[in-house]
Amino acid sequence: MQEDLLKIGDMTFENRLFTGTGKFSSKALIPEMLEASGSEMITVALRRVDLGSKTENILDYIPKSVRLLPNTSGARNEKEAVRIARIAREAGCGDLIKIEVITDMKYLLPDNYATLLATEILAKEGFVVFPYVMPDLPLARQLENAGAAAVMPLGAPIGTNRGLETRSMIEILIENCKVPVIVDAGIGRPSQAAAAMEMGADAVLVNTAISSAEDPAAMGKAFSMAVSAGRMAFLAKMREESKTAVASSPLTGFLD
Amino acid sequence: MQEDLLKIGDMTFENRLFTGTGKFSSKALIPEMLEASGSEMITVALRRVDLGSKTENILDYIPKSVRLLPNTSGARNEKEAVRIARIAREAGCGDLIKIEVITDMKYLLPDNYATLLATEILAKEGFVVFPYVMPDLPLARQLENAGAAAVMPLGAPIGTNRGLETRSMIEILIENCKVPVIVDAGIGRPSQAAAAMEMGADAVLVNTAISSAEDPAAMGKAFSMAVSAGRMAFLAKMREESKTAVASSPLTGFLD
Amino acid sequence: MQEDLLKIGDMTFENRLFTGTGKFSSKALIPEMLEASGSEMITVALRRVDLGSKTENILDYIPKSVRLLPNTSGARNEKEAVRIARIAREAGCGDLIKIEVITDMKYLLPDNYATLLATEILAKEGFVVFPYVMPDLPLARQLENAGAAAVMPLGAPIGTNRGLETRSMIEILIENCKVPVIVDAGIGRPSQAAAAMEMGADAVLVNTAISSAEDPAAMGKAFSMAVSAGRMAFLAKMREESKTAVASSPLTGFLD
Amino acid sequence: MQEDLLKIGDMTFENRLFTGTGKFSSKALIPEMLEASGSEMITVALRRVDLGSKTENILDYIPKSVRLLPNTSGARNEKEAVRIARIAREAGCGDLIKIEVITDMKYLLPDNYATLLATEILAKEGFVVFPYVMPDLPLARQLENAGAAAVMPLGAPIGTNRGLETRSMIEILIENCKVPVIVDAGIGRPSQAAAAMEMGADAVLVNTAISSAEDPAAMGKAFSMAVSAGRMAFLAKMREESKTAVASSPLTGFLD
Amino acid sequence: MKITVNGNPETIDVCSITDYLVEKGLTGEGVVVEHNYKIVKRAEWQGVQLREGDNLEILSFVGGG
Amino acid sequence: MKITVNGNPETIDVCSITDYLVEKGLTGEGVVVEHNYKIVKRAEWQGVQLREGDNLEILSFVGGG
Amino acid sequence: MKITVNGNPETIDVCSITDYLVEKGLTGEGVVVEHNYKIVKRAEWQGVQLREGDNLEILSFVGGG
Amino acid sequence: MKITVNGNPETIDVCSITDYLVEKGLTGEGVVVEHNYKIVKRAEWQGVQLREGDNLEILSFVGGG
Repeated sequence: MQEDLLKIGDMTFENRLFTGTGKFSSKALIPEMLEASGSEMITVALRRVDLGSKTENILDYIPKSVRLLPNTSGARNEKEAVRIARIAREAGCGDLIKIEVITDMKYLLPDNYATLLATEILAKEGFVVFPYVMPDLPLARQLENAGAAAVMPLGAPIGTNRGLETRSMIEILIENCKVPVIVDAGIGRPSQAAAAMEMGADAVLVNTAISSAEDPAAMGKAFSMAVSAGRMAFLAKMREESKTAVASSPLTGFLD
Repeated sequence: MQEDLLKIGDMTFENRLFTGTGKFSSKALIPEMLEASGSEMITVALRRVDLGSKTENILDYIPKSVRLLPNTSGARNEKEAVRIARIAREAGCGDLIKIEVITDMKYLLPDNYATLLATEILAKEGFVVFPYVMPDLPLARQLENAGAAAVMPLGAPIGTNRGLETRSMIEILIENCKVPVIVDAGIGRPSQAAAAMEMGADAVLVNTAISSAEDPAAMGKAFSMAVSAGRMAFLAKMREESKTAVASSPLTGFLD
Repeated sequence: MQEDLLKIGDMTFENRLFTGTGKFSSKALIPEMLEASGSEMITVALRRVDLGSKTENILDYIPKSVRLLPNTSGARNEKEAVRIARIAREAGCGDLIKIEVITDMKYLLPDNYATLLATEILAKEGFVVFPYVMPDLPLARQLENAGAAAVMPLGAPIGTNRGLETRSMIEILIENCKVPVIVDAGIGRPSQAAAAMEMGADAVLVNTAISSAEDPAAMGKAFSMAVSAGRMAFLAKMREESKTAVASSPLTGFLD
Repeated sequence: MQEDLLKIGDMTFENRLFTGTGKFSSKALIPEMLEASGSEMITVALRRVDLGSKTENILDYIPKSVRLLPNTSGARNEKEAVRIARIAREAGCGDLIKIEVITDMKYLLPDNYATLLATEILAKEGFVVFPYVMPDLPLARQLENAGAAAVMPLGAPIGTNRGLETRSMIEILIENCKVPVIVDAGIGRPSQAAAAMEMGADAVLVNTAISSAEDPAAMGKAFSMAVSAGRMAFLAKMREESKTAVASSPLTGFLD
Repeated sequence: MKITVNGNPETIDVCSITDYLVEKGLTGEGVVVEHNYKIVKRAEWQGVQLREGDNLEILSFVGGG
Repeated sequence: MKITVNGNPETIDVCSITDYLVEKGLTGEGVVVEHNYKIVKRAEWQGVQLREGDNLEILSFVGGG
Repeated sequence: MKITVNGNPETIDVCSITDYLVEKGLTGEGVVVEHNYKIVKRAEWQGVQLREGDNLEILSFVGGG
Repeated sequence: MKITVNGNPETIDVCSITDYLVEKGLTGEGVVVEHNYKIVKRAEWQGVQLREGDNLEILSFVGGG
């Protein structure tokens, strides 16, 4: 099979599993997980330094070969998202930004419209914008027009491990979007990640399910293999479901 | 992670994907698929030689390192199944036998009771018996008492690619069976195979979905990776689903 | 719409919801539930009289107009089932018997083969036999040949309220059985009962979900309406699902 | 059970099934359907009169007792929606308006943001606004603040009969919205309508599944009963699902 | 004399099944009797005298699904 | 004189909106009229005389979901 | 002489099972023979002479799931 | 003199941003500084002297999804 690379903006990725740095019991588990999974891009958040305690720098745990995708978590509107994005860029980790504007604190659902407004501003400023949104085709088209580099629809609320609850709306995005569709949030099991790839998703972002597993490195590898498996099956063209059975052995009686 | 071997009877397997030889467009694709998937056991059927045409011997396409699992396809009752099993053993390919007794020609559903009767007879004769059955806990227990080496419940009718339609009944088997549970039939996508392994299945048998894919070798590899991924996730202990969201980034506002 | 009667043996039913007498917090709720639901047949069990305490007779709570369907609960094999059936008939409540042979005490799953054996014996003795079984087409055909008046496949384990977990196997029964198919056990919500009827089931038996509701009479009525709704929809021929949208308003622009 | 009325704005409804006038093979079927279903509100669209042909007036087929809910179908942005709403009101059928702004012509998905803008304008003008939207909690809250009288999330794309594909997002709306949640679009079977009501939806709007059935009156009645059944079950408090079985008959052996 | 009823020993005076059931107030609809492991039809209750060592099973309907 | 009705040119004699609608048989319930892009209330139809080049939109309800 | 092979009549000269299989080119791995409804082990093929009216079943493995 | 750092009042001696960060051990990669609500590029830290009443925001990356 010839090479199958994912292109986003001017970047290319061999591994279609993106990961996150949230909720690891120890930062030391992050490089192990990255090593085991082969993930080429990982998210980070930005916060005030705690001047009281000597906190280690998370960047020390992420190999230079792995791209950083800072998010705008904590933003409650487009203005805050834009401000965080600019600060993140100033931190010298490149132009990538995952826009995350959350107003609902129980289900942590993104505000699609504020996300669109932030995308318009930041794309104009040269950011490579990854908007995290509710799966919504009309909005996704507006995001494309606003210059988003990809669309990141949620499969289920963050951290719920409930998988592709929004499956049918994501299928519509995959069918109609010109930019890559990356399923983000809610994916709790490798089988769900594989299913997303079989549907034709371009990539999957998994944080909680990996970082909060008993063995994050093993789980990271499991997700990575599942994502490759799903992608491979998508490319190898699976057969449709059939209502009635189709024999795999000769249908004749033994001695007929 | 230390070694994770599947034991069935006195055999051990590293690869938990079993495959089948049915429905390949060309026999030459079989060794490629076995190479790509790493599958360690493959099913074959038994039929009268066609004296008219010079048909190639399927065994020539299966490396010696791969175990043969002859099935009793074509059997319509326990007597025929027993007869086929004895002939298969005589063919010199060992004591393994997959019992398949089918009376329903539309959905190709197995006759559980005839399968139980054949299992009793053949286990006594020293066969390593793999009964293919409808998922049914009371029957599975009788199969265990009859000496079955494993239980092979169907996920959906043969060749339908509909996946784990019998999921809840298979979960009950996995929870209660002492012998390995191998999900057989109906699995059409790697994500479904991964889901079966995440549930705790010991192995998965896939034939149609691989042999009838446009690229059987690639699909075989995809299933193999998905099976490993599902197994790995099962061992790495996934978290439960949660009703509400759980933040992966700090929940505080950006500058709080 | 002309009359739509369910025929079982030589009985006819207008109401396709069958109910059970188990687990009511007070027997006095039974007649209310029967009144509200209009159910025309209800199950009862048989046990030793407790000579110590003065227990009321459950039959006093069931109007004569409602048919009694005694079950063989407590039977662990075909012999006990046959014995219970004979005693039940002697009680003077007719020839109906629901065969229930359970060996698995955790999921209370029926033993299909013992149920078949009991069906053969009792049908010969003139009983109108309702076998409660795992959904299994080959077995269902043997039950028909043995003289069963109907087949009662479970939707999910008794009392779980999980609904049609065995949906695909039940659809196969409905498509292929000559006798009525009555979905029994596991149905927890009216929507699930309606779905069973939309699939073409002939009737539904609901006990736990009604008797353990806060308001059994209201819940009985809810199930009865849902069953009628599902049946009516089945008869009124629903349209298939469609992959893409189909406008319900004119597709032209407002002033085109 | 005491009366259970649905209040929307200053209106009250006994029947929680709303219907539509689209796609009937003959207008004469509309009054029959309304009679059979008891639906108290029905949607209509607005278009240019065809001066060529003498088309009958759809209002002649809708009893005065049934409320008219004009929609803004054909609107491609908020301006057109507002214009259509004003014209509809001028037609003398009251202040109700279902806002429908569709830009995607394949899946007919609503543009949430344009719908919000139209809602703000029309609510200020005294309309009773029913916005048809993608299920999206942050947006629904903005709609409430803008003065929407209800929220109408889609269950699946219009006319697909695929049911509650957006189930989990709708559950979140039901849990968090102050105004009534009316599930609109995609519902193809009574069981799906019942399921929506069991979840706690306040009402359901069904057009295609009823108007395109072979017998619209019967199907209308089926949906109406299913909606009542689901609502009744919601009020009668159903029990949760349980992982293991719970006996409905005494668990003791027959003679223990 | 001693007999066994529903698995428990009991001491009673000589009597018929009917007498015994009447005393226990168990003559209602749906009561079934096995006498020494044989079902006794209701019509025959009166005619059957209980004897030393007899075994009686008295059953009736209860709630069940 | 020439006017435009629902996007199409038409030639009519001078008359009021009411006259025009009556002639077309469009006086029923639910008919709405925009005259030169402004809604004209039913009560005012009689008073509005159509002139050369006027634009009329005549709308009514149809089936929709 | 006449024998039946896989259900079809055939006329052959007297010979052993081995001779017959060699002629048909069926000596490969996985071939099984039933002679008059009894399995004949490969080792014994040489010793079995076919006779008038005999029944042979010659089987081998094919693709199956 | 008094300044505000990350929302909290602090008393320090006159110094540059660099001096302040060095003292706090915050010169590592990924640290960003807003001085009086304007981002100050790393290259310019040295040149900015802190004054009475200044507001500093010092931020860095943390784990997030």
